[in-house]
Amino acid sequence: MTFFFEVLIGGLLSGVMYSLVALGFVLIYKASGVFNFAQGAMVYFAAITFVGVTEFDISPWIAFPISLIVMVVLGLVVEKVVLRPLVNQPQITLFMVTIGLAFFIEGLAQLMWGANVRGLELGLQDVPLEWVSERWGMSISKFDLAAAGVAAILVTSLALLFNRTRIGRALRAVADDHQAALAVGIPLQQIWGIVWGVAGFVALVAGLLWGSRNGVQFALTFVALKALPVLILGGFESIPGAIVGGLIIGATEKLAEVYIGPMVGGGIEGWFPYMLALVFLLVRPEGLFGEKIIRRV
Amino acid sequence: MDERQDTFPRLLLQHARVRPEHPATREKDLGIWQTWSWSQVADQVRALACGLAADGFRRGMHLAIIGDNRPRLYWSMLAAQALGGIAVPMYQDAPAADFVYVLNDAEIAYANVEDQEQVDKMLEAQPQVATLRHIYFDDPRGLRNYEHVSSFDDLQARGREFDLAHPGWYDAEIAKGETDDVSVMLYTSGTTGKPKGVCLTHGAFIAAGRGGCDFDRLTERDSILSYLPMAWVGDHLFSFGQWLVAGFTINCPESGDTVMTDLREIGPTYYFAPPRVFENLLTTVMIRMEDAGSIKRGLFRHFMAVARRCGAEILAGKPVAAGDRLQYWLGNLLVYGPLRNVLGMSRIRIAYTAGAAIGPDLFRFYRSIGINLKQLYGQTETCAYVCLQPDGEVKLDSVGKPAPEVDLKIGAGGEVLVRGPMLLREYYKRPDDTAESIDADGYFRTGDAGLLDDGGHLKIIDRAKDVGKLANGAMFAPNYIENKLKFFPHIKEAVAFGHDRDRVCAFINIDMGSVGNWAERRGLAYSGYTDLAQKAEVRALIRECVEQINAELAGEGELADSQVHRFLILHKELDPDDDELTRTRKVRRGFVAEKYGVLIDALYGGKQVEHIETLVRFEDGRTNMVAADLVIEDAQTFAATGRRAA
Amino acid sequence: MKMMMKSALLGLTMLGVASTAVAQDTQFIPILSYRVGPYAAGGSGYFGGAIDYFNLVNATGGINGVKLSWEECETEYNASRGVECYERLKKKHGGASTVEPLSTGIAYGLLDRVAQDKIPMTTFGYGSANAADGKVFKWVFPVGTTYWSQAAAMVEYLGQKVGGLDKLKGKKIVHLYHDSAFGKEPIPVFEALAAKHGFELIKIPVAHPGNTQQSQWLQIRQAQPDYVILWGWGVMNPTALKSAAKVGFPREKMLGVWWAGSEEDVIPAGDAAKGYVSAAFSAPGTNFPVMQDIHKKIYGAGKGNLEDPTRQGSIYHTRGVVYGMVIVEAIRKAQDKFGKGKVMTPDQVRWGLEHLDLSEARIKELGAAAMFPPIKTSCADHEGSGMVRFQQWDGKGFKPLTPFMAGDKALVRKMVDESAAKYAAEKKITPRDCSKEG
Amino acid sequence: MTTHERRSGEVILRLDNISLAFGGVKALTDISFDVREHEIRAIIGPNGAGKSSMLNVINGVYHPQHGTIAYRGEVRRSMNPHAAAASGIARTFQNIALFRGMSVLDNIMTGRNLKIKSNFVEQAIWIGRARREELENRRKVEEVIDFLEIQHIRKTPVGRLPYGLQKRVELARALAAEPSMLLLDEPMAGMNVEEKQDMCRFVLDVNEQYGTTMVLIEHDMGVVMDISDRVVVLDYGRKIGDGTPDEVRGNQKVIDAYLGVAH
Amino acid sequence: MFYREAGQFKTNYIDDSAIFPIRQDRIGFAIILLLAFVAVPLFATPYIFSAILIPFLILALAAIGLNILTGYCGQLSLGTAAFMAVGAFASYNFMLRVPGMPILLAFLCGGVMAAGVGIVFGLPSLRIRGFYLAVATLAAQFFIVWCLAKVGWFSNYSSSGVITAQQVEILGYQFRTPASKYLLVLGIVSIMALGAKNLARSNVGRSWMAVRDMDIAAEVIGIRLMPAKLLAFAISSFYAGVAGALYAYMYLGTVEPEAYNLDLSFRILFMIIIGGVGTVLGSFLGSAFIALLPIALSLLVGFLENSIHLSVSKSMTSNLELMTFGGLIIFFLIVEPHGLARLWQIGKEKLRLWPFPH
Repeated sequence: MTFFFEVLIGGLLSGVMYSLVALGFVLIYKASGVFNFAQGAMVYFAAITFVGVTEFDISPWIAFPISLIVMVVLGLVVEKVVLRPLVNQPQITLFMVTIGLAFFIEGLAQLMWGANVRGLELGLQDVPLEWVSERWGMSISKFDLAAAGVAAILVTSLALLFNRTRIGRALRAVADDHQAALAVGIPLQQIWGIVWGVAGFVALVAGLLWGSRNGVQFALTFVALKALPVLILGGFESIPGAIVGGLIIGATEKLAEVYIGPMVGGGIEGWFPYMLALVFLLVRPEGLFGEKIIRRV
Repeated sequence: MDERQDTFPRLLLQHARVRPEHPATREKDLGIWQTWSWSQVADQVRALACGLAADGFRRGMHLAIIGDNRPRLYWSMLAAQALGGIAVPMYQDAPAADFVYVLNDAEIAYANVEDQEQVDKMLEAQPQVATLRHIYFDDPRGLRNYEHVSSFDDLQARGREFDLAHPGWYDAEIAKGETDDVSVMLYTSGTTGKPKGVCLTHGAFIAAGRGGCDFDRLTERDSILSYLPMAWVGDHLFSFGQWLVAGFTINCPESGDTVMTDLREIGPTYYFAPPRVFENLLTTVMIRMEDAGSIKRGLFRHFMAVARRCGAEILAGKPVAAGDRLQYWLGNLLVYGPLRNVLGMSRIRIAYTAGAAIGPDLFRFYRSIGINLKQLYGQTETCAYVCLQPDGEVKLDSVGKPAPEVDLKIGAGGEVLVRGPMLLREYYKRPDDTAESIDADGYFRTGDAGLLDDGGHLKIIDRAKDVGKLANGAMFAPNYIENKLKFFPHIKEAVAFGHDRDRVCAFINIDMGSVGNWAERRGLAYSGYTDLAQKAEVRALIRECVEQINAELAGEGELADSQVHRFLILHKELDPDDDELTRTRKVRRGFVAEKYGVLIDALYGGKQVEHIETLVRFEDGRTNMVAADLVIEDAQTFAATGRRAA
Repeated sequence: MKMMMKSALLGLTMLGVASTAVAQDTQFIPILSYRVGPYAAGGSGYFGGAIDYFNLVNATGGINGVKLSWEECETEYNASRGVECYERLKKKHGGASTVEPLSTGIAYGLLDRVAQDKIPMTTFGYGSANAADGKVFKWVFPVGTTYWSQAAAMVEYLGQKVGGLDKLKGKKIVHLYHDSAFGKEPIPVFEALAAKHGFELIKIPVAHPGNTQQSQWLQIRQAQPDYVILWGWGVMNPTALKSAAKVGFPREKMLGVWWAGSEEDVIPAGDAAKGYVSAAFSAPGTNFPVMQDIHKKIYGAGKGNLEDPTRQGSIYHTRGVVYGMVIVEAIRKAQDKFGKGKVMTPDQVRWGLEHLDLSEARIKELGAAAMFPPIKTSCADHEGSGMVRFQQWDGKGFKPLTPFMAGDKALVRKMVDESAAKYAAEKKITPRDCSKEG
Repeated sequence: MTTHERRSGEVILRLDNISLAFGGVKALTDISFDVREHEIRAIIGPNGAGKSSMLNVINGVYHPQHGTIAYRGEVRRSMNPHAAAASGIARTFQNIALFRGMSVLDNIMTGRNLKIKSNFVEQAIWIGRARREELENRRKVEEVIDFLEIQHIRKTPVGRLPYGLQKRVELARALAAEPSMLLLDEPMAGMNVEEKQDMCRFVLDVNEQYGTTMVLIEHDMGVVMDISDRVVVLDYGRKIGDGTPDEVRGNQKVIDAYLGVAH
Repeated sequence: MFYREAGQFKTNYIDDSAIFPIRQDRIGFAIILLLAFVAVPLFATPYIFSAILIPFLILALAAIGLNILTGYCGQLSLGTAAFMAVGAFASYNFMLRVPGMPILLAFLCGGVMAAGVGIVFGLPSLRIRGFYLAVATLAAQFFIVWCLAKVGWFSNYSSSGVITAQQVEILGYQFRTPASKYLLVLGIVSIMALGAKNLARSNVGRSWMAVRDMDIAAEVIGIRLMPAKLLAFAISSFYAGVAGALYAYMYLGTVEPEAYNLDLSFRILFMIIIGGVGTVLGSFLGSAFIALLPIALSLLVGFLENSIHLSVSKSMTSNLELMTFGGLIIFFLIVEPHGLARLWQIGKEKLRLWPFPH
């Protein structure tokens, strides 16, 4: 039983990491209807920029704001140069353009900082919490806990941003109905700019956490793939969905790998979350937090 | 088998024998070009004729044909003729009231009409037409619950039964036909008075058709789009007479809206249109080119200039400098060819225009882009067959040489007189008129004033009776002036006055499409025709045109005095519905002069502005009052230059 | 749009024009490299090393006067693009002498093609192990070591660690592998050896790309194995090390395949990698005379291929240099037979690869003593060595633990022959009779 | 029009006590009415009265919670769209529901999908039965095109057409199915006078020519009173009137709820 | 400009609904076919065959498959490569296990197997739509590739899960040379493209488009959504399956399941987006674009290096290539979001109306 909980808790904690990435997707999708496949590339770009900056013997405390500025600028440029000309195009076109964008950002990242694999130490050891191991014989990673904390802070602040500020209200209005938002005078493009900036920030946070965990390397772009089932489960437009979806995916995929994996030869983590999300959708097509859709004629 | 080919039914049988599988008639229907071969047409006509016979149609009777160009309406004419009857096609857009006179005049008992619209008109006219008993329709749509009318399908079904029951009857009826029998009666709209039925024989139309076919070497491989009113002599000559003589294919468009598309699809080799169609086409070309990119426009302008320089000459086979020839070849590749293609004219071998004078620029335009456009001259009374322009001898200001078998001379007062096999037999039930129009030598008085030039080409100046004299005795040919004005794309109609007056004044109708477009490009807002017509800018635009023809007239000898001194732009478009124009869109000069007398007085009285109110009748019979204050413009005139004719 | 079409057209017309300044009398070697994408770090190091060595050979007079030439083509580690690169380069500059795709997927795509085109392909330390059977795979050379030899050597090493192979009995060994052809390749050997020596083999796959291994490591912790063999690739390796640290599994008891044994694999794991052991078919370092030469003559002249010169002597770089040396030696060998100072045909190069005899002495002459094991290939044996050495990461660099050593070669050879025979049967290939080969 | 006699026949559709709700929102409450063969039956009522929902119930897009639908004697709890189409019910929509990526012709051809028997393999090979069917159906469709006078736009993508023509194309698509009952949801909404006249003519022509039963929602009272045989009046999801145009016109409830307010 | 359509009229519905109703198009297409079947085999080099034309054609076929599903039926899929893998592995096993199996039949069976799998993974489309469905198809992508790698039977228990395509032989003729392989692929692709075009212009295709454009309206006129969508999944997967088999047999030879990875799925999706969604032509144009662009770019870079002796590092040029590729895709989608086929169509319209602008 201890083992079960250990797997469960470990899964939940790694689920938080998925949620972090999913959050970037949700923000952009909510505000502009773009399914931003380049989010993974942005995560990589953010992390490698941070590491690249620190390589000039710059303290991480300065490197962070520098990277943040870079990411926000990147987000703004993307919004202005790539997405603005494509307003009102079908979603699939916007989706494709972000794949192109992903290639571009990946190339740019490697061009700027080289393809070398780097380590990233945030001063957090990814080792078990001793008192937990001693008391319950479970290994709960300090790092994962810290990451969960960061994610919690991030989500809370985003929630505050969305619910308490003028910008946030505008954001929500835009998410609900672009045309109506435009009609009441909300500067749509400004909002989109802000959202892309915020998405850049989220990408940086995710990049730092994932980077310090697996090293800063190209494979960071793959974390996007981990976020997709979270998105289906939680819904493309729901921030709580991203969080809860991440937790569910994280926990179930670990449990599945541990308990089902050995029966079928293992390695099922690659597809299990997708299958789970798929099955879930079949039962509830509107997603976790979506409202039941009545299709009007 | 009867080997004589001197009546239309016999010609039909001949084609069915000689080229049974060759397409005779096509109609765009249900999205595709339904095709009937000559043998099928013969079969259809046989069924129609027998059906009519079964219903009591007999030799000498008149069969009314009313509707758009539909294969079965053309076949109906043949069916009537096969029985020794006479086809009487009528203008399909006339209101029921207009039909009453003609139906009564021709003692119509049988009418073959197109659709519900025409059936309704017949039924409306029926109470006033005692003779009218049988109405047949082609398109059954909406006629399901009508009583006492019958569909073509039923008619043909009855015909087939009748044919079975009376074997040999049909062939015998055809055999009874004589070439001097009247085959068709076409009503001339008549610029004055009530329409007259022109009785034309098989022989006349066959002669006219054969003459034209030989002249232009038309064969069964040619094809033509039949889209002009069937009641018009031109359509009857081209889509019926020549069709049966040469055995080529006639193509009926899907509907009035799709004529241009259908023209493009069929790509006829032989084409006929009155000048206004060519004019509209050119206007559309120019308007559409306005929207093209600058490169394309530049290209177009350049090559059109090349074409103007040498296109007509190349078409006429005259020597042209090698550089121009090369440029023209390039232009043909890049502009003329594609242009002919989009107009649906790439396959045209011969195109004719007639019915009114055509502007030299317009005429030259088509010839210069490689379309062999020619003029012909003729009247309803002459089967539209008097003069033709031979290939290679096309002069812009003449209507060509007398056609084969036509004997032409200029009579008193410059009137053109003609004699030949194509002449009418008589005006139906109007011996006086007949006697008046054919002189003792058998010459028909065309009523046109014209002159023959050195090459034997006929040049038409005006209607003979319209040619008047100014107060100073100088010749006044209003049509001539009006046509000059109408050659400007901005001017749609013009009416010139001057007989027995000291100077010439005119009414003008602007062309809504052309001037409207012109106004839009200048950001000129307007609410409708009346408003647009009275804009100062528009008046200035028209004044320029008027002054331009004044300059031209100044160089034309005797006509120099006919320069237009004053004009006004009418507040409404002249309209056949208001009786201001004939159905063929000729101005009823006297009627207009009377109706707008107040305006004429204003023109000659020196007034600057005149108020006018006019009742306008719409197609559906409603009326409306249009009122406006018309500003009268003075145009600059020029001193006579050029030689003064003797 | 118009511009783009124009440039595309321009590009196409260049197909014909894009000849290079490379002279015809050089030995041409196509380089199917990958310098972008997830494996860019490895690709740039490896091919950088090879090119550095080729430059060194050219700078010191070539192979008996014959200069080497090469042209690079970016494959992005993608099979389809790799095939295109191969097809593009194979006929250039007088024809490719030999090809090395450094990618399992591309190697598979080239398998039939090289046989058809008669161009020898080397697969240094990867690819299908049965290709070591030269009777069936005439044109493929897994020179040095195959995965199977490596697996056998790993078991040998673990046997040594526990104090003899017989002591392996009852031990638990986890095979933590990348869930792909690569990771599954050694399983037959492990299974055979497990049966032979009586240890328990626990196979735990990691789904590509392997950037989360929480569950696998929890399973490992649960199983409490004695050793974990890490058969990973790319991001899977640092993740494994980090996850091991997370569950507290000692890194010293982790034994990595050589593709899990480069700086790129351990640096991202930071401190978590300390103590980790991996296999290697070459030794890293800058102290070898040949590396010194490269440093002086090539980097000194500013012609080094590595963008980051500090990567000289790194694992991938030295592997690339070793690859370069073996190819050059094969060509030299061929020249010995077919004419010194001449450009060798691909078939002659193949002969050279098949008759490699790099003794310790020869290796020393090359300035690479102990950098790689002696290699002696033959018609039947395209591997030629099967020796591996083990090294340990101390946080700064890999320190050698053992000399080059081999595992149960007889067993491996038997399995290679069986597997190759099966392949030959399926493909309807008649194996060569090596007794008749010169 | 000379003869305008309608042949209203037997009751072919009867709706009994239909109630429909979305979540807690009641769209229709206890509605009963019938439709006779060949008649033109209008449903009128202010905005939000539940008119479109009524049509959606008839052809099975919505499933009512209570009540029964009897069509041609068969009594059901609810329809489903396919069964409705298969039994000859066609319809048009309030907001044009054309297939925007297709040409006019293709749109109308989809209306004949139920008549096609060939399978996809035959269609992929495009010979034999598949081609024959395609041509037969094309002919039928051309008749509809001819009937509705849209020959000139046959090959135009529907997205490029003006509103009025799109409505006509939608009617054509419904007619292509040769329906025995046609549900028209505001066929004349947003049209100018001339277009309305045309549409009226088409509706009457269809009714007359093919004897198609029509259930029609329309706002233009003039049109409704002119062309319909019987009228149902809905207000807030309840039926408040039913009868001939004259009867309805005289109904006080109707006048209060609708006529008095709207005009 | 080159169109001379006047006089090309249709007297029956067969001609009117022909694939190429305009004579000039027919001539143009005939020339292209002639070039492809005769001129290219005569003049192309083995490199062009085996590195450019064969993959181009095979991927175009896969793109047609995806276009059927995504372009015509409106169901976005990211799992095309997995269905290709099914086709490849199924064909391999049919060849392996059924004695005397003709290779073409094996391809067909491979396609049919893929169709079956496609139907299974198409089932969710009845409940979910749009991006949700797209991400759901990722489940197919990952699961199928995993399955093929995991279950030894599929690869005949090859130790590494790799299959080696058998020799392709039809009626005793062995397809060994690049030119012969090219011709075989071209033949198969041409026939299947024709089939797709026929489907698209008949009832099945219209039903798909109806479902795509407005599913409720489609249902109301009697189109059953489930069969329509599942048929689209089946046929799409069939095309992908055959393409996958060709990819293994005519292109790579020896493949691991990983060759059919997500990257390939994305590449094929790119093809139809860049080429033009909902057109068969677009599949070819897109395939040409995506397959040739990287090659063209790398040749261009090579040319620049050689001609102006740019001595930039290879990784820099490689990265620039990647960026240019991404950048061009972005640029392209901005300039013409409806793809090359639309561009071609617009151009053609212009030529037909020349000299008029519209």
